[in-house]
Amino acid sequence: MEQRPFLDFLETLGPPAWVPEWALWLTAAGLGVGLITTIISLIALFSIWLERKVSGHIQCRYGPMYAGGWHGWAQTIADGVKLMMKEDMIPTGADKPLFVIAPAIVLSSIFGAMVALPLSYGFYFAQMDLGIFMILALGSTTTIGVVMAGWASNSKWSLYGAMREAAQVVAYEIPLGLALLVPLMALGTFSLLDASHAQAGFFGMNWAIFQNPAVLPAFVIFWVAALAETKRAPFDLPEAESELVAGFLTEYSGIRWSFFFLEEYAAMFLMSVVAAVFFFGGFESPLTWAAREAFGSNTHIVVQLVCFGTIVIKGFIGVFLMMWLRWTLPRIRIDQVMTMGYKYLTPLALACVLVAAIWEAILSLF
Amino acid sequence: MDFQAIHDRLVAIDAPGLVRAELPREPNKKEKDPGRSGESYVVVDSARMVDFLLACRDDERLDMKLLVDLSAADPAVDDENFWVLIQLLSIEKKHRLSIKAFLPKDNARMPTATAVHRGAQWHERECAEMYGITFEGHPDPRNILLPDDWVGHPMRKDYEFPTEYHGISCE
Amino acid sequence: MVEAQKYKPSMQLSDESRVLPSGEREFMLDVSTADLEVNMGPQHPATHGVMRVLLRTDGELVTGAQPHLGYLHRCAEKIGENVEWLQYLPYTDRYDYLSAMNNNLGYSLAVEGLMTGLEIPRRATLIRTICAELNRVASHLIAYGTYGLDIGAFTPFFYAFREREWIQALFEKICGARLTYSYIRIGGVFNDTPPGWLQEVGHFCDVFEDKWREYYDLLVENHIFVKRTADIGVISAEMALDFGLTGPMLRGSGVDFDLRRDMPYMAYGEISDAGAFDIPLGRGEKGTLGDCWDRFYVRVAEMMESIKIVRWCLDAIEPGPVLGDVPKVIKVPAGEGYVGIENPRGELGHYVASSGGKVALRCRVRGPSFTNLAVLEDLMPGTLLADSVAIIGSTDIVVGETDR
Amino acid sequence: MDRPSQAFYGLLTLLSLTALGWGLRGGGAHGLVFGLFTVLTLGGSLVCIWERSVVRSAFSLMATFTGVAGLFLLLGADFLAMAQILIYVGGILALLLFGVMLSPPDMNERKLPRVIGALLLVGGGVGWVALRVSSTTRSWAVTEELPEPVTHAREIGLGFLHPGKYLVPFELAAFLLTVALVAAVYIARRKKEDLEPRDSLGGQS
Repeated sequence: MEQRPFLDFLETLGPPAWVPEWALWLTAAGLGVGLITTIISLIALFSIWLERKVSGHIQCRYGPMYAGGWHGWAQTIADGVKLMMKEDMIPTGADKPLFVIAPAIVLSSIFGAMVALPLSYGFYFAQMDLGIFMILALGSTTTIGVVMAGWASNSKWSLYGAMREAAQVVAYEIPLGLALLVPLMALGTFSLLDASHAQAGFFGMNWAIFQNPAVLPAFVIFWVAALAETKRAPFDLPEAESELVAGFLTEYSGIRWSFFFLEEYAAMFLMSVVAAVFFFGGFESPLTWAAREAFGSNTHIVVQLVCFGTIVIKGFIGVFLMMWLRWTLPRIRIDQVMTMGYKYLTPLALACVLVAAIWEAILSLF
Repeated sequence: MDFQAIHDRLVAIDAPGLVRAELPREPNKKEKDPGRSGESYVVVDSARMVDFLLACRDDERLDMKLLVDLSAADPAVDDENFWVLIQLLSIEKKHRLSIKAFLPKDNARMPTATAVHRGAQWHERECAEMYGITFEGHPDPRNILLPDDWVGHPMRKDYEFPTEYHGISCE
Repeated sequence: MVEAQKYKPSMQLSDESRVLPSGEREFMLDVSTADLEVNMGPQHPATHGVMRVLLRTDGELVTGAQPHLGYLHRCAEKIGENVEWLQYLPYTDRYDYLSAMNNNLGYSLAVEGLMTGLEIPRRATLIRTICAELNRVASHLIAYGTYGLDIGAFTPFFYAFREREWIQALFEKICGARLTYSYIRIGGVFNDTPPGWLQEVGHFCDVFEDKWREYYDLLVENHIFVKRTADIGVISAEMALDFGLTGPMLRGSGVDFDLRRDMPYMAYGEISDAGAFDIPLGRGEKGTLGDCWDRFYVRVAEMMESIKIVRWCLDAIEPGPVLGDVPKVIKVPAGEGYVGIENPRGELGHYVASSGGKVALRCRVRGPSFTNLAVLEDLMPGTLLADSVAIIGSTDIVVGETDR
Repeated sequence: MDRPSQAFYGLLTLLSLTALGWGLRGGGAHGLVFGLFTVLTLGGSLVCIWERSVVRSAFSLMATFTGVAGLFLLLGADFLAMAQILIYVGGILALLLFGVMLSPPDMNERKLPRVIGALLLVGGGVGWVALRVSSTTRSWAVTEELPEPVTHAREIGLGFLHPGKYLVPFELAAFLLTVALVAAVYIARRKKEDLEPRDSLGGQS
């Protein structure tokens, strides 16, 4: 069964006959891309404001208070406008085409990964049977963009940032994937929708984290690896501002620079949602359960709204956790990052997979 | 040890290069303050400064392990000598010693103290660029505070201020 | 004394191996598997000012380091020979701008030493001590905060600044300035404390003692922080003495020496005889003796000792005059003298020579940061890039003072 | 950009547009997407051959890999496509760049005979495969329905672990990779003496 929500929507509008099929198709694709862009922008907008407030309150200050009135809600918008107005600078000696393409690659890969993100049982961009696999695959391509940015800047600090990013992401993709295997094994699917479904259970609390003893340690490993993948402190080595000035971001300014930030916040949200879906029940919560009991089906609009609210709240709890860690912990050194990834997290993740497999095998006996 | 005791000890060990001790005037009460020194100082032959520092460092009763400061002074335009001023400190024995050496302006050269106190390295570089004193055998005789292409030695009393630097007028 | 550690002499980058012919547009020609030369600075967050360290790196490994100073050289010593004695006082604020009170104090003590018959009132001495110690706390708070920044922790910086703001507000009340005070002057202090000021200082001490515990838990004992700083940049006691290091750098290497106790000036002799304060020393608790953590620990622990000194002074202070009998235009009798005082960064020495006139013959400033910085050339080779940042941070330099 | 490069990129753009238009005319939207992925695959590989800067060549491989993944997607092989991106783009290309970035650019790398040779080689290979395939198939069009792709982790996992199917090759490959990893770590391991500061800096010692 093919899912074409936008195309179906366009066809219900009844386009005139002279419009060719491919034009409709392209419009539908454009609509989808536009919607994802809007969602990412909104997430980033809110996350940046949240980061400012969270860091402010952690640091005994208020954060933005003026722009827009209530708690400086418009600060990010004002900043965005400022960034767009800024001069678009490309340093002399930079590899111009690569310098320009890099932010686009970074941003487009996170757009691609976002496609696999369901927002509720009935609302998603694409019914992806291999959703998590796609998120991991496309998420890993941001590395290329960052490496490209670092190399094209023709600055040694940027190059350091790029090298660190490449080394770090390659090291942490392994434990990230392995740790995800554990809930995948428990839930038995790659699809984010199916995974959420599999955790429905009584009171909406049949979460993967309660299904298998190896899932909790796997979550810890996943979370550490996710921090490293999203370049968040204490793993923000590619941009470590006290060591590498700003790493791969050193030479970027204006709107290109803000693309990297859009990517960072979108990736944070994405990783948090993946954690929520595969470890903490996805759309499922007591509220979802109650709504489903009351309205009978998953496709009822109220249930869908509850699902949407649940996943967004869970996602932002994860984002908040990342911010909390960032503003509390010092940064670790590159060799410690590597040691942790290869020496500790990877074997631990393998052990988790083994335990989970044994547990599943024992369960299947009964 | 107060200054007199240090001087006696220097004489007793026959410290190389020791010329004389100076107690220029009646020491006032504050001279008793152990954090202070310099009003009384020993004059040392600049050519044998390294041996003198070594003797001070290695003698167990003097024990001057720390070279606090090395600098120079240009007393007047018509004076024919620079002063090289060295402050030594003993951590264990808790006393200080001020050393002064006279260097003729037309031949301002003396051996480097870097071999005895590594800490002298940067102080000597500063002295060299500010006064034009050559420290023979210095491992890294570049300018430290001034640009590499600076002309003249600014701390000399007869230094004439430049009117421009690389085309930038500074009048 | 600890076991002497073998260390290698510093490494120079030879001139032939300089990176590029200037002006030539290059396209990463020097990026190869061979060593890479990187300029850390003059504008770099880790150099705490405008200082440049030329690094030679092999990947992340630093194989050579060469500090380049002079970007903030303001000819303080030359100015000292050209302005009147009292006019030079504001210039002392500017070399170590984080502990201007201590600089004023050092210069004032040096000049007062030459002026026979000048008596400093006791109240002035105690106010000077309070100000110098509060300033030491403020300076160490910056050291604490910025070292956290170097290691990658932001939040401690803001906590440290919260208390530092309070100290600055206190100083603002006493002299009107927040950074460059010129409050301690030749003959005493500029004016008496405003009413209620001493009580507020006492209140600050009470609050600070609570906050200090928080600082300690947040950074000093933080596991990642310890991992980043322990065993990094080890300075043995022998090496510290050879380089002429002073202050927390020396005490971090386990050498028990503090000018305030061992060569007391002003009221410090009395205070230390009363046993009011201790000298914290590096003990190699988390790693090797004399590593970055030890130096950092010494600074953090010293803040508490300063608070104790302030408390002692608050108990001892009594009403009285605050400025000795100093003429408007000071003429200093001919003579010379050197005074070293314990600045937050080490021994701040002033050598002043007078020929009896209105201006100095020589006004030498021995900045502790300048001497302390010289160890970089030896410490940095063989460490990782991130460690080199930790090492620069642990020297706690103020570039205004290295360059003067 | 030098003259030959301008000509090359101009030609490439022209060809790409032609291919896209052709795809659009032939297959509508799907044809357009197919054309896009083809252009990515072939264009990326052509740029890879053409570019003098090794790093740029490596980056252009990203386009090739992505294009191939897209073609897999069009054929309904989701798993293969994602594996292609995950392994080739996210892993191998990152490693490749890691190495290539450290090598000095050789500005004399591109020589026309070499480029022509490479093109001939690739073209010949493709032609040979095309001839072989066309000799066995009657038509290029995909006539039969594609099999339903496997989408569940359990099935994919079981496919690998099925004793009669791929268990032995799977285990062998895993073992080989482990050995290779350990060996690589052993070879690349920095010797203790390397950590000591070197004397090659030309300073006094």
